[in-house]
Amino acid sequence: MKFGMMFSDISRALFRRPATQKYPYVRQHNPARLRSFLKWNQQACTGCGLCAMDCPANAIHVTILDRKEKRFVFGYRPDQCLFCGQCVESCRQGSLSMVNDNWELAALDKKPFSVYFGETDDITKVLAGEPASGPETPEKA
Amino acid sequence: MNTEEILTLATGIVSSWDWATESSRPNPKQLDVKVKSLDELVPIIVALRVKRLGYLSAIVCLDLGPEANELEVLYHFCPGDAVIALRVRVPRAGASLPSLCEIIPGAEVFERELQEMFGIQMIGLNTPDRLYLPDDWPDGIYPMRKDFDPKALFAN
Amino acid sequence: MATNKEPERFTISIGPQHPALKEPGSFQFTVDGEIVTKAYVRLGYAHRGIEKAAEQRNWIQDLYLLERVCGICSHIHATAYCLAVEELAHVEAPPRAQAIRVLVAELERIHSHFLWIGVSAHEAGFDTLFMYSWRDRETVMDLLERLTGNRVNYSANVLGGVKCDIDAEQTTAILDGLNFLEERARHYFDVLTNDSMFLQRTRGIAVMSRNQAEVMGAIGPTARASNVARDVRIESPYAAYTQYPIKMALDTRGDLEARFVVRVNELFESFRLIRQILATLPEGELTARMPRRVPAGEVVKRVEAPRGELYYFIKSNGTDKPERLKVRTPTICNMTSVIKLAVGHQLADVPMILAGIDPCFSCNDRTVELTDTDRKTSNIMTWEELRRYGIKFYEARK
Amino acid sequence: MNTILPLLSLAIFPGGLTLLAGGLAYEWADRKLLALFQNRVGPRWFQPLADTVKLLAKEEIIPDRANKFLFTSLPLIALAGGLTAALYVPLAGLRPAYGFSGDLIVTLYLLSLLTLCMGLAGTNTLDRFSMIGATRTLTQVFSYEAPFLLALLIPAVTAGSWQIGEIATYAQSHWLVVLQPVGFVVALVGLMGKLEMTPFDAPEAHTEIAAGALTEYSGRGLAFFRLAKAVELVVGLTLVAAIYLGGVSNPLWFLVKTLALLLTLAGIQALLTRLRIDQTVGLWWRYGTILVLLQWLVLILIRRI
Repeated sequence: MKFGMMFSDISRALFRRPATQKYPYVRQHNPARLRSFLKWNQQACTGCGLCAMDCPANAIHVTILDRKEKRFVFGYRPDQCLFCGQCVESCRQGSLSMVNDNWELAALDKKPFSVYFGETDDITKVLAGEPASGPETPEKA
Repeated sequence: MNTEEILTLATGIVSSWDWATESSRPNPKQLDVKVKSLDELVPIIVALRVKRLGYLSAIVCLDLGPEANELEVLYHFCPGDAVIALRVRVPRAGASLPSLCEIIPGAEVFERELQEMFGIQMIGLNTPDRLYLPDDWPDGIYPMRKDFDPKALFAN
Repeated sequence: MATNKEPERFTISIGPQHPALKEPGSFQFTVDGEIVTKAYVRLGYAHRGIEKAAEQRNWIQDLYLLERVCGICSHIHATAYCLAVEELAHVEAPPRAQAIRVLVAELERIHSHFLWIGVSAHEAGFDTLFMYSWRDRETVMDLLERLTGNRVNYSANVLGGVKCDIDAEQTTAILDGLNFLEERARHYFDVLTNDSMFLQRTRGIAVMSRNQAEVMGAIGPTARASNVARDVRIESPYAAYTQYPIKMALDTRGDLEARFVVRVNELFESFRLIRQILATLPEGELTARMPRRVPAGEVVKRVEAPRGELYYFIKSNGTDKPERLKVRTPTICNMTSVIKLAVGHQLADVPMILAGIDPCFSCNDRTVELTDTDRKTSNIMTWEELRRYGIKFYEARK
Repeated sequence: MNTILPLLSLAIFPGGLTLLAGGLAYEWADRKLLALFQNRVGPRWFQPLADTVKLLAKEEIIPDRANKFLFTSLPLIALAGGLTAALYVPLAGLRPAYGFSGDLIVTLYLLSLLTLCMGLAGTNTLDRFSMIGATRTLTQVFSYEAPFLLALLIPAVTAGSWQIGEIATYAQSHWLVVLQPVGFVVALVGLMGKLEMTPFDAPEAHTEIAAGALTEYSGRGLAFFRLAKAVELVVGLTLVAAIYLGGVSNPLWFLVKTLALLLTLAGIQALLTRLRIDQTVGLWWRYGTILVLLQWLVLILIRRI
């Protein structure tokens, strides 16, 4: 039955820097496998939409303009995304991968959180609401 | 006791009610017992408990759909590696089951969930009030049934 | 004293929002002075209807829904679900994937037990131990982030196998982390069992006999602290626990201190197991082919979560959505016993008793609520009474 | 002219404002040291000030069944008690602003007045948590008050006077911590009981009874109670430092000694677990009182031969 067992800890702590990480000022380095943002490789994609079907958070929406010339618009909602990496697993062509860069999931409005990958004019066409030629992946309820 | 001995012992116990039960072995680790008459359920469970096979893991209710018009309740006892499943079928409308909370205090928890989510009336449950649905949830609406549609909540 | 007339009994509600509870759960203790005379728990505040939601998602999406039943034991929920669905689909995950699943499960157990040491110390008012144990817990979370890519919901599992592989560099990182954690765990074991001030709050409090534990259905470390030898990893080994058997941490005293001792011994067991897995990791690929439509059938799967036995029941009807999915989490079973134990103790001990079973309300809130009413017959039956009850029942039926 | 100087010294220098600022600074030092012991960063230097200003600005909600007059006046009495206790104590190393023989007893009871106000505030608000908190506060007062007072009376007897000023001058020549170590330990631990620091913070154990007696307080009332506790911290530290640690002749000595005392208090806080209220009472009546009486016995024997 000893007394004050944590004495060794608190005396050592007197001469050590606090363990708290000062987050916004000191950024911790991201480990290689951190799943922080989705990357889409247009050449490898075939527009099959398997990733959109398997995404638990319905964060992916693929619009197919032309399969042969690989003209797709890959809609991605990072604020809905769970960063689980299931789309990377489900994609048989290996066109999706997760990068570990640093970005803030915080913004003043929703606009930065609807990201579109693809050719710029395709994106403007899709955003303008023009019906795409190919079949769209079903919009889930 | 290894799994095989447990299952043979359990089959022996259940066989003394063979006129009211029908047991089968779907896989090497599980013994399924279809209990035909309700009032044999509690004695079988007591018998299992007395032989120390009565560790009740969970009570599950399956809605077999509006056309079959039946609910199936599974009592899963899991001594060691074996699983002993007692199956009871109850009609969807006005279903009622004997409560086990006299024998297994822990079962009170599972029965409350059943009563609230599937509408099976538990006879003898010592605290029948609501489990985890909010207090203002309208009576008579059972969310876990297949034919539950959320709009019914806002009807009244 | 404040009230010298007959102290009127009033109910202290450690309500849905209370500093002692990290998650919403409402406990009402009728107090006579400082002594608890009646306990009543009402949960369901974090109920999200997960079982109903699971029936509307396909098998792959359900995996990530079920990972969010509980924040601390997300991997074990995913593992139980994957094992159950693989058994339905008659698919066997490759041995390397099973071993990695067990490794991440043990890392998660270390993470959960370190978190629990901190939370209980905080309930007892020993904030230094709380600060230090949560500082050391960062090490295991960094290991998990480096290995699987996320600190909390690791999503290491995928139907049919595992996503992340372990290479030499990962192994050295894990081994270094483990050495530091083991040294810290040894120090905390010493503090928890020898610090006289802390022992005043844990030794001899909320003693649960073995018989009481069995009848009330306590499971996991809380039951093992009362000498109930029941651990799913030993009784019915799943995943790679057949190749990597473990020793059960048991204690006979059954009081709060015993629960600390059992959990920290489990930590040492986890350290040994992880080192053994890393040394003999089987070769092979990480995933097996999984059909999108799981053939019809039923399966019962039981795994050992950090808090006790976690039970999964899945019925499939051949489509790509499950017909019925039932999750019974460990904290439910322990809730019955904690309420019975709280009666008769000081109010000041109640947060410690609640923390003793390591309650995880979000796990819990899928099911329980329980009332301890003043009934004539006490509703805890000893084995003897049960035996007599059974015999009486027989005669009545003849 | 002669009325302005004491008025100034009362309101500005050793009295009101500096004392409040000093109290907040010491509270910050206490929290910062505790954080240092627990290997974390701890609050910014002006955090207690920011808390007080925020609380003063916040709306004060008075529970309807509570007695309105009592609810608003209790924090003021507590703060007044703390501030008047500071009159007799050699703050900042200067001579006490006012002194009469027997003011040691008056200071201690002014400090206990503060704790009694907290107890009354707890019972007045009729909230369950504050009722339990109030009972615990009052039980704790009755447990540490006697040994703490006895521990402070021994030096008074050796110094031959019950006036803090004289005891302080006497103490400057003899280091009583060496002569009466047991008395020093009991006084130090009694000070922790009075300030409700960790081993004895059952009355406001937030994991059991939210904020204890002050659960229903918000806005101005809470700000005044917090200020009163900060002042009590300073007064308590100076009292024990002045009597036991060889007096506080000049401001530098005052700072060094009080901060040294604060360091030991923070260390003990970091080291120990919170005791249940029955354990604290048991500890005080069993060990605290016997130790102090032992010290008295030793003192009487020395005086006799």
